Amino acid sequence: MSLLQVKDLEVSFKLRTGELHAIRGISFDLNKGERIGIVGESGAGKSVAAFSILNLISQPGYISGGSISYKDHTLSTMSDAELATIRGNQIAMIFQDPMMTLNPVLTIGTQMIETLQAHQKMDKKTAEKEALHRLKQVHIPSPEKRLKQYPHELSGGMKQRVIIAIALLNNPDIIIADEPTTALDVTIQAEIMELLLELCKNNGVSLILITHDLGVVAQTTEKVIVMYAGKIIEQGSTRDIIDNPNHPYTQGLIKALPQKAAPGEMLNQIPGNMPQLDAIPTGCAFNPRCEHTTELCIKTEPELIAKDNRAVSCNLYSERLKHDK
Amino acid sequence: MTNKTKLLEIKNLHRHFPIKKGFLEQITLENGKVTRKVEKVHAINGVDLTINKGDALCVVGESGCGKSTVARVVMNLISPTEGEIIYDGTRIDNLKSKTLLPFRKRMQMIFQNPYASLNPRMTILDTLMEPIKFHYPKKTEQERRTILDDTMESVGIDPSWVVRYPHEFSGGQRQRISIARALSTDPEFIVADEPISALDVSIQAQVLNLLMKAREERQLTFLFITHDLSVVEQFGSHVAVMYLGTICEYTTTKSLFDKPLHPYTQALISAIPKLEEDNRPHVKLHGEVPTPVNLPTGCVFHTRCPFANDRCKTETPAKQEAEPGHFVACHAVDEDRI
Amino acid sequence: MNLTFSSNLKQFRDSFLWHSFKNDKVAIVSVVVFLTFACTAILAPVISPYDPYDLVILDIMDSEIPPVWSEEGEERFLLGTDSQGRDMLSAIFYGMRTSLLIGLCAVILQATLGIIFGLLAGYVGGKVDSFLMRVADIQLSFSTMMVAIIMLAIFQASFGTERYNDLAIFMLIMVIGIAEWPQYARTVRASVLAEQEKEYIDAARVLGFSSIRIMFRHILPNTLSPVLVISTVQVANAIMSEAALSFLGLGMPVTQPSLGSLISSGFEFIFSGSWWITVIPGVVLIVLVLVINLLGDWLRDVLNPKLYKG
Amino acid sequence: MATFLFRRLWQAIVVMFIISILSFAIQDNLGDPLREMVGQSVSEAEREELRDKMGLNDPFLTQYLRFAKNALQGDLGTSYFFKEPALDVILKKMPATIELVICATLIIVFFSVPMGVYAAIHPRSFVSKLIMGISIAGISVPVFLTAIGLIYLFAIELGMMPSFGRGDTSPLLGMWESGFTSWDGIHHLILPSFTLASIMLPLFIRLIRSEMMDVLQSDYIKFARARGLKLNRIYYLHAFKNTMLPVITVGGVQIGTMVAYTILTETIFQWPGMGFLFLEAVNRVDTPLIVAYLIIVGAIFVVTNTIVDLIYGLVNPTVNLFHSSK
Repeated sequence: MSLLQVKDLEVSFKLRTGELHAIRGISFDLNKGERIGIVGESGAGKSVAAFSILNLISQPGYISGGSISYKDHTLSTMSDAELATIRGNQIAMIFQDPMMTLNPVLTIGTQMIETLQAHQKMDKKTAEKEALHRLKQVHIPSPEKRLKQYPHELSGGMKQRVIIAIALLNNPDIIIADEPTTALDVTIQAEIMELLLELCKNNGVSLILITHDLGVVAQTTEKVIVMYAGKIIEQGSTRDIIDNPNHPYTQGLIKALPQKAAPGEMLNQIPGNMPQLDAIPTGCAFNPRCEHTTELCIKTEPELIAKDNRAVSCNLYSERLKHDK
Repeated sequence: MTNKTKLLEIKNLHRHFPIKKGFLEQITLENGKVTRKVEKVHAINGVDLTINKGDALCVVGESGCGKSTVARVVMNLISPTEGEIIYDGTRIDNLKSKTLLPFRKRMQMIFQNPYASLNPRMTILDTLMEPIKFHYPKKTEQERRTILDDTMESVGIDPSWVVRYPHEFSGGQRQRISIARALSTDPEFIVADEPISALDVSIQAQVLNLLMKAREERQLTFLFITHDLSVVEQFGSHVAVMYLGTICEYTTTKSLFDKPLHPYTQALISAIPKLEEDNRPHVKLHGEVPTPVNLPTGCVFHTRCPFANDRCKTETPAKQEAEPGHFVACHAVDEDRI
Repeated sequence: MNLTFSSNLKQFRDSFLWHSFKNDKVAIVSVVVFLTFACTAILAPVISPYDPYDLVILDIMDSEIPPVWSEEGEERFLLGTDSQGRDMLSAIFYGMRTSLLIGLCAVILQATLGIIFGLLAGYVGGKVDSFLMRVADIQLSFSTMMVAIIMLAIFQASFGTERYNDLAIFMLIMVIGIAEWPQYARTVRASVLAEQEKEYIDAARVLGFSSIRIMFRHILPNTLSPVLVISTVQVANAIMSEAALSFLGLGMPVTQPSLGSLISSGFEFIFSGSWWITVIPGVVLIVLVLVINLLGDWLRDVLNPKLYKG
Repeated sequence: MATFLFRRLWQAIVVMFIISILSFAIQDNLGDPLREMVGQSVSEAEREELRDKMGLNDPFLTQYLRFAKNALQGDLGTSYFFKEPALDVILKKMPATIELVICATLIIVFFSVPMGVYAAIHPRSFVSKLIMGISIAGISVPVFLTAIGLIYLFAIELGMMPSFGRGDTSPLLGMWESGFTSWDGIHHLILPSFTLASIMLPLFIRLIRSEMMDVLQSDYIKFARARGLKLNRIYYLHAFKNTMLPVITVGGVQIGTMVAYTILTETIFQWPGMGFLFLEAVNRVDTPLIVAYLIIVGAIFVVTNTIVDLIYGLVNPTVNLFHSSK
């Protein structure tokens, strides 16, 4: 029984001008100590997926279908108060921009101690000791001084380390990291990703990493989900998907990376741009931009077909499968 | 290298920004004495660069290294505290706006954030026609219209877009419009300040190809500012790596990636998350990037450099030509300690 | 050029603005009430039964007659008469006309001064900015009411009350206009500083456009929505300030009553029976100001970028 | 801290200098001091000679310097009407106004904070809609109508409250004539302070509500929820402390408006304070009293702004008041 099961999850936004479906049915599992990456471009719905696990979607979004279960709780139906016992305790989150995540008028110490005391009976003294231990674990220089400092006195990289320490405070089973290093410089990003990887491995914590950077996913995760316009279009082990992707969109994404092109040559680009949530094309959402589009692609929406623990949702692929059989 | 004519020269450029503007805010009462402490952000501390006609110089560095400030000084948006900007033989950083006008036509700029580089209250037609009308006063309405159509066609803008407003377009489409605006005055030199950092991967490829096509078709010279080294390998002919307002390495793109000399450049290259199995030794930097307010003494990189010794802490390394056309400012390279 | 005009019209028709207006009952009611008030004010001379400013026809015998629905009420004076026998209904129509006139003109004066100073302070910055903002801060800390009272006191003292009375309307517009320009200046300056950070202004500079052109063609149009939002609130505040000043005897004279002076003229009678002289114009004033404030709130929600992303 | 105070002192000097120039300019060309002091019968020649003796014909600057020198020693000229030093006249009346302002501020803080916070946390609830309804009505009702309404209801109909005057006061710590000391004094204070508060109360309810709603959308509040903190802690510590920052700054500026409205409130309630005095001085063109009032009100603003900035500096850690050397 895997640790976390997301089944046919749907998330929509109730707007004055009608309903927008940000996520149109996604399913994936997460086992103990496993690291899974969710990749996709902006507007694909990857962040919404991350926030929906702990039901933290900002208004007017809500879970409109499917279920999320963690151990024996079904998170998608739990009330906010019940969920509060799991948030920050068994499942912790790391946000994208460290500059905005910490409360500017409270010290680092207060924000760490309150996270401990929210879930464990602990007096201030022991909580402080535990906070110091975690700060050392994330290699923060002179941790005692940090507890008394305010967020504006720390650099971006340092703040993200504090946030990782906060995520670890209650020994979570799962950490959901929503683009944890996008707002940081590349050298700081390398250090933070390495730290996150090392901590997850040592403490047996499973990680859900949301990012648009294929390189980060390649270095950090074991499984990967590629999302496009609110649906999963490809899923499988990271190495397989990166070395030989099946879905034309994943292939296009990888080929478009400068790393993959000869210096000075034109990059092979994917034409067109991401569909707006209120104007998702019929059939396969990628058909306007795909060079293999056929009549079938425009008419029918492809199924996610699993084969030797990989899955892809593309009409051409499923046709080819039927022929091979 | 020799027959190339110099288009842009940046000589000994310094640029500092006072933190607290008002006289009042600068006064502090320390140990009984009224002292006026003027804290400054040392954005650029001595930069020398030349760009030859037809080249594409990439200036690479992390946030706070001063690369965008260099772009803004070159484009005369801010004036240098010290040093000169020479364009095609004439010094342009101290001209009055009238005498500067002809240069404005020849030098143009592309910006980073597509959602803020277009005036939200103007239609695409006005946004593109305004520079054409301004720089081609003598041309008739019809001639101007053809310039507009050619520019739009060259960046792949659909004529039906002209009536609409910026908020109706995606990031990639807006960046195309902002490139069209820059090309509408038929410039010879373009400064691109991180033109694709705010875009998605698939759109980045489209815009980068667009810039490369424009560079070939119009023999443009580029000053390309970015923090993404993989883009440099694709676009730039020459590269300058900046750290805290100084240039630590300058060479052609090929030799930078073949044999990076400066430890910071090595760290930058090794920090790019590669798709393949990455078993290269990861050059680990330690400590945090110091603030550009009180710069470290000697070599500004010594606080994070794994090879720093006493000499690095006290003496600022001068720029030397370690190999033909490959300049680097580092004692360790000089003493072959790396 | 008509290409863009028709697209503007279409753009407006299905725009977020029109859409949210249609479904917001409060906004519709407020606009309807405001328009009726505005029409009555404009048509005051036509529709009001008497001319309240004509002192000849005032008959002291008709003073303090209650509104028609109470026993001693008379057909002739639907809403009764004031202490000098002036018909309340016509006095209120004319009063509303004066109050609206002062409110709108004062706001136009405030806006022009405020926008120019705000634009200058925001765009030029440096010494100009700190000087203008210092003056604005001092004036704000003194508050508009205090500045208005002091200036009116000086005018009244140096001109003497008779001369002052026939200049009253002009004086009030000047005073409320000058007392409140800092509100506009600070709003415009804030949005100019915000717009200046955006790259389309750098693009305009790089294209060689002159500062004047950038200020008025590029920056100003983008500062209009916050200006529009505070304009409604400022009209409401201006009408209230005028009423308060008239109440203190520094505003409109009793012969040419605005709503405020009507209310103040009825103040001493309120507890001795003829309550309507103060209460009826008071209610009219409150409804007028309330309607404008409601419109201001609706406009702020619609134009507020945060909510706009919806 | 020393730097902060030093800077404030410097700004205070500049502000007081500007106010003194303005007030002197008013005094110079407003009304003729002689007309008040000397009867009609005195001939023009004598008047001219007296003017010379009093130095009224000196150039503007010297007259101003003399005025400033006297002002520094507390001599702001003598009131025509009271024939006493203007400063003393005002200082005698100051306690009444200050107490009124203090009570009004307490009422504002006591009501606007809970109502604004509640309306922000439960925007859809009926009570919040009621609060917002009352507050938008509140800012549309001019203060004198509120006063008339309150007097009519509480004083006339219910007869519970005195409708004017200040009740008996007794000296509190020496020269401060305070109304707090007796029930009658407080009884008289209730209606005027509620009227004075009624101007700002709706403004602050709306301000606190909109600031709090902004804060509740921010990332650090979402992160607080993601850490499973109790809702009350999120609302009343995390969100509340950030909400208060802009409210304190606006509060500082609004104190000016409150002092201005004391003029109106005191006129309606016949409250023997500075505001009422100022209005009478304006009607009587008692220039020295007007000028003295301006200078004292200017001083009050400088002091209150300093206090407000100090409080802001204490609450907002990013403003380092104490120049802790890093």
